[in-house]
Amino acid sequence: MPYDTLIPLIAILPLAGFAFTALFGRRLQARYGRAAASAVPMAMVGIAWVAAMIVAAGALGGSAPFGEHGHGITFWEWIPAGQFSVSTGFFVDALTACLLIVVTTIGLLVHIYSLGYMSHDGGYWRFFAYLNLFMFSMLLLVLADNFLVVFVAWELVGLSSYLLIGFWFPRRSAALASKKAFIVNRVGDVGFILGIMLIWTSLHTLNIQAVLAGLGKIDPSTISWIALLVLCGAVGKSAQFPLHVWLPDAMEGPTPVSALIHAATMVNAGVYLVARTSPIFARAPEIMVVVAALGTFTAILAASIAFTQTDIKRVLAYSTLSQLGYMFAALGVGAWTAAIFHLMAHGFFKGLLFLDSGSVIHAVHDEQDMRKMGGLSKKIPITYWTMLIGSVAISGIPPLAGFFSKDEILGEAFKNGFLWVWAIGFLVAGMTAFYMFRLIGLTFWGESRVDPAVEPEIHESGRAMTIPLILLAIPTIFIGLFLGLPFGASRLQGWLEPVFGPAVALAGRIDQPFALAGIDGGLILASVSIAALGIVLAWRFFGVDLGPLRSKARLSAVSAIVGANGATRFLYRASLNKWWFDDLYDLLFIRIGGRVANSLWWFDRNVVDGAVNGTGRVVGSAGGGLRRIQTGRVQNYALGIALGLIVMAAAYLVIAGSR
Amino acid sequence: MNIADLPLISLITFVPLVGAVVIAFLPRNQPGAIRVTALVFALVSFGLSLLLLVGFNPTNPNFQYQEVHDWIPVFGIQYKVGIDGLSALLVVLTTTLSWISILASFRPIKERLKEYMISFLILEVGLIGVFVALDLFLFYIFWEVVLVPMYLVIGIWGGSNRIYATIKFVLYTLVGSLLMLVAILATAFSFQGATGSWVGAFDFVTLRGFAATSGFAGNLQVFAFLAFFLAFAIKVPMFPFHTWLPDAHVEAPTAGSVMLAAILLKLGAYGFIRFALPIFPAAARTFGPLIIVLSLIAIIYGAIVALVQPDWKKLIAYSSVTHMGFVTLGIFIFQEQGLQGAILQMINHGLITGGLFLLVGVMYERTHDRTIAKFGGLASRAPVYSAAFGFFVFASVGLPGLSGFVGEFLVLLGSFAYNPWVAAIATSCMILAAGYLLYMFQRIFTGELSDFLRGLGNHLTDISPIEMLTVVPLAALIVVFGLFPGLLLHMVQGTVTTVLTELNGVSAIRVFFWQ
Amino acid sequence: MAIPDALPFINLRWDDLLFIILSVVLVGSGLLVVTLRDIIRCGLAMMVCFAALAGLYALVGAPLVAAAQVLVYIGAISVLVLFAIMLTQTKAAPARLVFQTQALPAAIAAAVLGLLIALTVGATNWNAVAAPIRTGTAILARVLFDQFVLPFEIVSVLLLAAVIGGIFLAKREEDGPA
Amino acid sequence: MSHSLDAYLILAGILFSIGTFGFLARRNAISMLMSIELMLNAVNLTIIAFGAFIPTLKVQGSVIALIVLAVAAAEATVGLSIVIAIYRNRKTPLVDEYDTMRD
Amino acid sequence: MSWADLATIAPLAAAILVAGLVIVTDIVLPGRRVPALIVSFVGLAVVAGLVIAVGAHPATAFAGAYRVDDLTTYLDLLFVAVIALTLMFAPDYLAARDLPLPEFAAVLIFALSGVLLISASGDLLILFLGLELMVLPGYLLAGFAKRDALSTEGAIKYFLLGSFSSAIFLFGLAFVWGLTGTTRIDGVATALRAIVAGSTPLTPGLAMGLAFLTTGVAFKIAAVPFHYWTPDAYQGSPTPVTGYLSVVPKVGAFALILRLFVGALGPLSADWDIIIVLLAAATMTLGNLVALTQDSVKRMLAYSSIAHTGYMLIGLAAWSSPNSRIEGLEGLLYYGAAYAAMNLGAFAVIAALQRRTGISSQLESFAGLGRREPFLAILMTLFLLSLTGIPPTAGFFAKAYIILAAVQAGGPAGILAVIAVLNAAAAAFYYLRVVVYMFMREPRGEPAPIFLGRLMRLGLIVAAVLTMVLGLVPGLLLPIVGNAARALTL
Repeated sequence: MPYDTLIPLIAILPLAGFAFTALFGRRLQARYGRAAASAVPMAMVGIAWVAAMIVAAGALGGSAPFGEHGHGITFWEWIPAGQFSVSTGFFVDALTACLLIVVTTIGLLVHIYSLGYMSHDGGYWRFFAYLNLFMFSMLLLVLADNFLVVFVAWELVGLSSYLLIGFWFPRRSAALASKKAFIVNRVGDVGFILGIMLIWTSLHTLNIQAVLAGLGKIDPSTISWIALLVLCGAVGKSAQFPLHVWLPDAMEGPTPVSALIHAATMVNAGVYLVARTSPIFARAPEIMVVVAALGTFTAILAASIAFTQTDIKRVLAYSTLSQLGYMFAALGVGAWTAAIFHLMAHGFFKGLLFLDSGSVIHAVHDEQDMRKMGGLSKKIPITYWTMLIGSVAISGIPPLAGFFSKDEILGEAFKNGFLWVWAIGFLVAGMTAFYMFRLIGLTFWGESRVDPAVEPEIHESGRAMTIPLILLAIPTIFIGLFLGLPFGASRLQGWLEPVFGPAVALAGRIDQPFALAGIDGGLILASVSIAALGIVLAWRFFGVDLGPLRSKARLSAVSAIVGANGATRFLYRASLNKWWFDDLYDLLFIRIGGRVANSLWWFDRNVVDGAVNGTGRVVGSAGGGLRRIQTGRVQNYALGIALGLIVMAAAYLVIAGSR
Repeated sequence: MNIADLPLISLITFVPLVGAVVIAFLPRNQPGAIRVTALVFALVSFGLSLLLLVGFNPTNPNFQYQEVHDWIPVFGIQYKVGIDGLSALLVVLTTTLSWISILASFRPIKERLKEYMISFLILEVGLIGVFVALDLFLFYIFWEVVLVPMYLVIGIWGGSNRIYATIKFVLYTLVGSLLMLVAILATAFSFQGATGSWVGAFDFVTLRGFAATSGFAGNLQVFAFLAFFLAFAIKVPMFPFHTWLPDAHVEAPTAGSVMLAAILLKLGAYGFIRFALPIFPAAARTFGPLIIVLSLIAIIYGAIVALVQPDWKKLIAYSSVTHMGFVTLGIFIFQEQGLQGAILQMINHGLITGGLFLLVGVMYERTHDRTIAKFGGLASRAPVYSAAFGFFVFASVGLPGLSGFVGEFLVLLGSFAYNPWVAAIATSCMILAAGYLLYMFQRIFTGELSDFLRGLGNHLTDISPIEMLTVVPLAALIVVFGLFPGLLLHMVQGTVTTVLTELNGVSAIRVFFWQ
Repeated sequence: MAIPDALPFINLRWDDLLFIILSVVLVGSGLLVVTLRDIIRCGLAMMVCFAALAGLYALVGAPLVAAAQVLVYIGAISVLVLFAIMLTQTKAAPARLVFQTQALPAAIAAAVLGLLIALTVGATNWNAVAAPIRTGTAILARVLFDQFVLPFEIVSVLLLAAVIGGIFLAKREEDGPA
Repeated sequence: MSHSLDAYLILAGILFSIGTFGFLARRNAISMLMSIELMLNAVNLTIIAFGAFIPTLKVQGSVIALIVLAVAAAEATVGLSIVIAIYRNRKTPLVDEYDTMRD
Repeated sequence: MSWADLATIAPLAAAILVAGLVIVTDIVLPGRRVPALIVSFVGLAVVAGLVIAVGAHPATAFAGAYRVDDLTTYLDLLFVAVIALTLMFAPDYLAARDLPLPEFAAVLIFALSGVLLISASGDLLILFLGLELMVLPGYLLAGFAKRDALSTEGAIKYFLLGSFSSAIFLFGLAFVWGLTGTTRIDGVATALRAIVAGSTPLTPGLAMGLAFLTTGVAFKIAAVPFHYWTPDAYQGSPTPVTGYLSVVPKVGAFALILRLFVGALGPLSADWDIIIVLLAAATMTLGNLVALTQDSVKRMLAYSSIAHTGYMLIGLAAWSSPNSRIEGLEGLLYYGAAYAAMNLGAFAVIAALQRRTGISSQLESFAGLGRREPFLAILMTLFLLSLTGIPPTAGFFAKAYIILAAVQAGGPAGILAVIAVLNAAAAAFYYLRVVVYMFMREPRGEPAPIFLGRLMRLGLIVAAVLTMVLGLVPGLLLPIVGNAARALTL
């Protein structure tokens, strides 16, 4: 099948799956059971995966028609508005291919996982419809060749996220979270769409490749503005500070959703967008610094919050924020390849971690509070082991995926002179290791704190769920090795060189040869050490139950440290309350905003409408006053006439006199 | 017989009138016959209007399907109708929503059905007439004709506070439109004074030509434009002339709200594009910035006020204020994309808000309440209904891929070219729109089923097939126009080019210290 | 018999004297008409007033009008009015307030009006001759039935209409409540 | 004085304002009617005076005065019949008590 | 008097003859209604025919005292039509109250001869006599329901104030006559033109005369502040009479204004136009404002008719500007016709409602009329919409025409245009309130059914058709109105 047919299919198949399931899913499920309802969406995603793999192979291999710089297809002229014209089209190059791999693979696995995870939910068919919609949107996002089409996908992704977070809409918190996610995302989208407008007014095209090629024609300050506005969109979707607040709440959605959307794919959209527009950012170095700063700040902020969360999914959510922060930091320091590397690696291991957490939650009957877990390692071994692999990977222990990608980011930051980025990233690496093993410790090790009623029913999830776990564990272990080696000129580097080459050249990044015995070796050693330190500390406090390694949790020590003095107590509270960002936004936008809205409404009723009604009333009462001169007495009338006559005579005399 | 030989426009316009007359002679005790007759005539008009599209030639910049008959020759007043792309679209929108509204009224309207259907068909006559009239006098007549049936529809079949609402609606509209009448007459006279002849003094094409060549005197332009502006701004409605709208919407019966939102509000915007800009270009330039500011206020203000509305319909009414703010913004930046976006937004708002009101009506039929606070958890009891409503909500939010987005984007794009800050302010409404609409959706559809709804028991059914039939065409059009806005844009390109050409090269008039 | 043109001592011409007397009577009786308490006396004062007017008409050279004034006003209208008074008087009526509460403003308004008329009259050049011109009855008749024949006929129609309507309104209903 | 048009006109004006006063101030319907007659007579006096002192109006004045006289008679007829009619209804000739209709 | 003179005054003579014949019929066949009606209608048809026949050849009679031109013809036909309509509306109402029809018809036709005289007068004296012949029957008609306290109260108010104003008017006429030296209208105009042409200021006497004349006519057309009689007289009168009163004396007085102010005092228009503008503004505003507060539909329409006087005055104000001489008069004349149709119609509906005695004209009695009596309700709605000025009705076109004239005139009259439309918007409130009651309120209790006589029904349909036709195809009347206006201005 020619690529020109295959590429559209990748996106269209899930769309067809969505349309079919949305229209007929309910009846199919009611009449022929769940399997019937999920058959079509599963098949669609499966075929799309195959197609995506073929396309990705082609694109990464540089075969015709992709070549080095990718291949585009145009469909139809979407908006023909005089001079303004936007065509829909797809564009596939190595970067797209990387994203296609992550999205379709994890997507497929999550679909499979959901067969088991959602098997008892009445809205089964609906879930699959939404998932298909999401797949379509996300694939459209990575495939689109045009900023406006990207924006379309951008919003559709938001819509699917909204639908999936609010999947259990009778639960108020789910409904609120879905709304919050959509609105916060929209804040970023406003910036993005303004950026798109600025691009068009400066370049009169919205085709991404054409824009990137034409950047030289516009002045630097405009480019900076474009970069800043595009960044806004990316910040929203990738949940960077200050728009990070929606992601943790998004955990209200079913866990497969969290894995797919809020860990592996959608949140990567921002990273993808910034990477895709790397030449723009390369021409706006001050915005690059902003990107790096946002990234590092988000990384440490989220990591600090993850320390104290007790909800298993929330820990992972903050971890996601933190890892996304890494990616942004990488984008900011000009390590675009590293960012994409981390994106892919993180996609797999975070997807795995979330699916694991789902399995845990399933096992303990929808309990998400880690304080009510513990000692699960024996009861759900597959989940336990795969999750352990994921935790090791995210902690940056070689040779798992996280090690390679994270280390490349830190290394590039260090070498490009962003020492502060490196320093904070280095610190966050340790924190990551710590909170991940805190999670492992609280969940799987030590004594069981599970509700005794549930305790006997804990069992490993079915095959539909465990197989994806195992399948995801494989790339988690090996993808770093596969993509990241050899050091310095890795396979991924080779693939993405044509994409990021121009930006790297523009940004003037130093391309030092890799030196395992030199600086790079030192950095690797340092980051591995701090990760290990984090793990050890976590073991120390939260216990360990790993084969021969055993020690008890010392939770009292944790409380002692927390309560040691005012500073620590404050830090603890700050972490627990997420640095009060939700409270601040609540105050600003809900309470003060609500007050403003209410007073505007008051204004509308009483001043604007009051003026209208007031005019009516004045006219009416004028009439009421005037009718009183009609006294009913002839003599009064006659007097009125006589006075009128006198006035009239006087008037005429004046007029006559003035001639 | 050739289609082109038929007086197609007159047929489309007056077929509903024939229907009204037929219904007047039907016996009162046969509601079925009355309903079907009304629907049939509306559908005939609809079908004919589709023929209009078939034969329309978008590349011809002139008005097509023209029909000209002398009417009051002393003043050169003619019965002159014709369409360009803009009016063609609005005519079809009108005929579409008319039959949908009539269909949607089948069940809710039980009292005085005959009068209702007659009013509705006459309303359709007036609305179509406004969009096809090419003579200012004729235009004004249709403009006012619209008022009466709407007055009755709100006043007779409306809610509890209907009389206040309908009188406010009529009076408010009348103030503006009567001043417009003065302006129309002044313009015609000014033309007569300049050319020495009444021939063409009310003819839009002639006046447009005159405005383009000699141009009307500055003070006439200023006065006449302000009068037109007031009439149109009230109809649109622009801040601060919008307060009749929430009242009228809340009190009107479902179909009344639909027509009000979908078509009546378009009259104002249509008037701006068709008459105010081409005939008074200099004055339009003079007051353009002021109107842009008002539009921005409307966009933001309407959205913020919509956030806290306790009534379902009122919320949508305020959303209309912001959406129509986009339309006026798009018009008055005098820029190609902006104008195209404004026109698109007019059509889209008709489809989307029309659909929303239809759906609100569906639920009102079952609950007889529109207080948002009483709802909750509807999605679990009426899933199909909720899905349909959700679709329209997201269309209204401006979700790309649905029609609302393209229009809004083009307006924003145009305003960005005009002034990035204007665009920035207007764009921020994207957030607010998501805010008030999703807040509403959350309160009504999600959460536990509310006590009020639970109390309704079996009365709370999901949407019925006939009700679905009323919104499906709208939904389909929303998707189609979202994906292929070119269908609309090609139609109106000629109009847009003409209007903008006339505006170019004209500079603003100095009025006191302004400009 | 030679009566001097002017009165001795005060150098007043006879016709002027007559004018003054008649004017005084006119104004005086006029004032009585509008001020007397008893309405019957008002009616009588009105007759005096009309008589004085007739005198003035004669003085200014319109004897036919003077005659008509006597016939129509004193002979017809005044009598009519007196009949009406008789018909509509209740015993209590004269005792009640004659004037409206607005009598003072009325007086002021009337005075201002009179003043205005007087001032304008004085300030206007009427192109008048120095002495009144007598109008002969013969020429009057000719003019009336030639030049003014249409008004004359119409007046008769007017009177006819008034009489028909008046009879209808004033006649007592046979079956009505009187 | 008797040879001066102004004197007659002023006299007419005075009579007119006396009539006006009566009309404005009296309560009795017939008094008001009489006041109107005074006013009409004032007009007639004016007309006669013009006829006497302005040569072009010579004969007309008397004729017009005669016609006005007749009109006054017609008016009086109608007026008195109305007064009688309302008196039957209201039993009072005082006009200021006829104020059922007001505002 | 010659045969030619007689031929020229034939319509007038015929009208008087018809009035007499009606009386004779009544004497011959006492107590019968139908013969009187037949005589009246046939007679009116004859009058109309004569008007048309005579009007075909504009002529003067009685040495210019009586002139027939296109204006005369137009107005005469209008008045004949109005009288005919009134005669269609009245019988049911009168019968229900046991009031005699022949006298009513006779008096009505006498009044017709009065307005015929006004519209054809070429002489101030004729004008005055026409006026008196028009209003005297009016007083009688107002009090026609002589056992009804309200009717007689209205009548005496109308009569007293009317006579007062007639005296004032006559005083003014005398002054003008004295200063111009002629009673012929064209003579007056010539004399005034000479006065205006001279550099001497307007003599105070003339100004005074003008003031008296303006006051007099302002009273007759019920312009503010000389309108006081209107609400009381209209409310008190038997309803068909109210319809008549609101149209014939008003339009007749406008005819008088056209003959007097335009024909005779035209040269002084620079002096009186500002007064007219002020009167117009005050009239429409007060009329509408007070009408807003009325609960009785009849009284409300009385105030509304005051407002309509204001609108018509705009036409006069526009005439005084050289830009819009013809248009101003055309507008005024067109308005007269439109106003006649819609106002007569509206009062006729009230009369129909009051067919049975004891039914008030309070808004409440209109409640639910749309359901009870759709025919009446729909017609009433039509008339009210026309009064509001909503297209495509006669009232709309008339208003538009007046406004066009005002806009053309510019200056103060232009401002009047704006005041007028604002007023029209406010007026919509009270007109539409009746519609609200008819269609949106339910009646209290069980109102008695209404029986419509055939004549009444026919009359209503005629009024409605006229209201529609004058709005839809104003072109029918425009040339006629145009000729009428030109007859005056040339």
